[in-house]
Amino acid sequence: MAMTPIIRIQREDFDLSAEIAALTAGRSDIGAVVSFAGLCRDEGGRLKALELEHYPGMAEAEIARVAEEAARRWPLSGLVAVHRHGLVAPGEQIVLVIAASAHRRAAFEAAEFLMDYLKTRAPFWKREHLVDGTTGGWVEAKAEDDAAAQRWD
Amino acid sequence: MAMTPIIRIQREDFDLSAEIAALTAGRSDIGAVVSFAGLCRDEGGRLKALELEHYPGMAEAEIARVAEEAARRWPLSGLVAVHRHGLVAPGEQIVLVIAASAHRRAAFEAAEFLMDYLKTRAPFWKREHLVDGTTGGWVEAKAEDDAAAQRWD
Amino acid sequence: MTQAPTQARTVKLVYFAWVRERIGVSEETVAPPAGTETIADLVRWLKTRDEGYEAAFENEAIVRAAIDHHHVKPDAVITGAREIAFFPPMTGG
Amino acid sequence: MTQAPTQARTVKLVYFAWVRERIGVSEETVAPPAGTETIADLVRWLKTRDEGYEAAFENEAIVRAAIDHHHVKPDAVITGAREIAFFPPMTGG
Repeated sequence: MAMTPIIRIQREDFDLSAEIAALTAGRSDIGAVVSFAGLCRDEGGRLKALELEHYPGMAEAEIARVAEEAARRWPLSGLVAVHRHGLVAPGEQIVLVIAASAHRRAAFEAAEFLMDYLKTRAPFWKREHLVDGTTGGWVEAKAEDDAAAQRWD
Repeated sequence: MAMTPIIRIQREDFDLSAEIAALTAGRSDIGAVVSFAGLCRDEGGRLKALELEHYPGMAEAEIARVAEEAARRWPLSGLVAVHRHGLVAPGEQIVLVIAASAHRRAAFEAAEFLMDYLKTRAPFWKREHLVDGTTGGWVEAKAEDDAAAQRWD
Repeated sequence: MTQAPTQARTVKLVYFAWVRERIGVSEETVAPPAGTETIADLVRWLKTRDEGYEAAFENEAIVRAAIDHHHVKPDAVITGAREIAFFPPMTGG
Repeated sequence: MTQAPTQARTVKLVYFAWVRERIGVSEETVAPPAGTETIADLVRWLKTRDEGYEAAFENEAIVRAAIDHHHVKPDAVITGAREIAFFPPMTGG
């Protein structure tokens, strides 16, 4: 596998165009670039921010394992996964996945696979901070996310 | 359907980040933005450029019909389709699709649906211009593209 | 009583990609003979015009048609059409 | 012959999200008793320590574990582990 996935856990925001440019610069064998950006919703005006806790070290390692699995399954030219931690306000970006390939199907599938697995396997936890000034509860895991990940088994 | 798809056929390149920003600006109900960028490959160094011919009027109308169908099938917050015509060099962008939704599954599926249908229904034709200075043939339609579109029937 | 003069029905045709190249023009207005009801009828008549049309519609099954910017099948009725297009399978995206 | 002194086996534990909140610390080094072979054994022992642990592992089936940054099941053997983590189901992405 010549392709080395780019994986970062960071507090700062990310720039989708810059990440894609880094992936495709100087190449003319890439036919398809699929990106996913996960944004913070305000949940109908209830939410002031999401707090993202993560397990440093394991977060990177687990995403790297998922990325390697994606690279084994699909012929990819490039793969990026960036996940923020700390406080994220509604409208802001939380997570980014980019998959590049010669053909679109591989890029779409790899990006969706990476997101489904990242949701259920990467050690991140969300807590809600509410507009009324209180700290809400920890977001509960969704059965539909487990089901989404199991599609790929 | 409050959502109005943005559809453009143009000779100029497009800016993915600007398109996403226009879609998400001032909103906090969007949780997922999936983008697809189709790039021109050099086909192992053989290709100097792709020439894209289209049917003005029908191209816009057909993509609009596909976009409306996507909006009927998935709860979308926004949809963008931009397709270039004219000469495109290897490494350059040809087509862009963006789908935004509250949840990632809808955004992924709508973007892939739009691309699959755009490939088989939008009146565009590619011709190869070769590095050796000759004009190659018209690109032949692929059975796999028809199969991809038929998945959604 | 005098018979109303037969008004030749005309329609604009547009061609794309290798269909356009084989026919040699990108658009034209034609007056198909009476009895030309469907896309298939129109193609049959066009093929009699010269060898360019014959080459373009050599494999009729592969050439696609649109009436007024909508994809149609060979049995589509052309009555009332303002613009009929013929083109190869699409390869955009 | 003298018997070798029993060296207490110690392991670093780390906790996240509401598991961390209920236990009250984010990490600690503990010396589980002899016979603590698996994650399930370790959880059983931790629950005896105080009501914070008991609350954290109230529903054992829901708490996830990792050994040295790898997800593991309750029957995973902890021998040789440098760092064991406990946390709720993940909600990133």
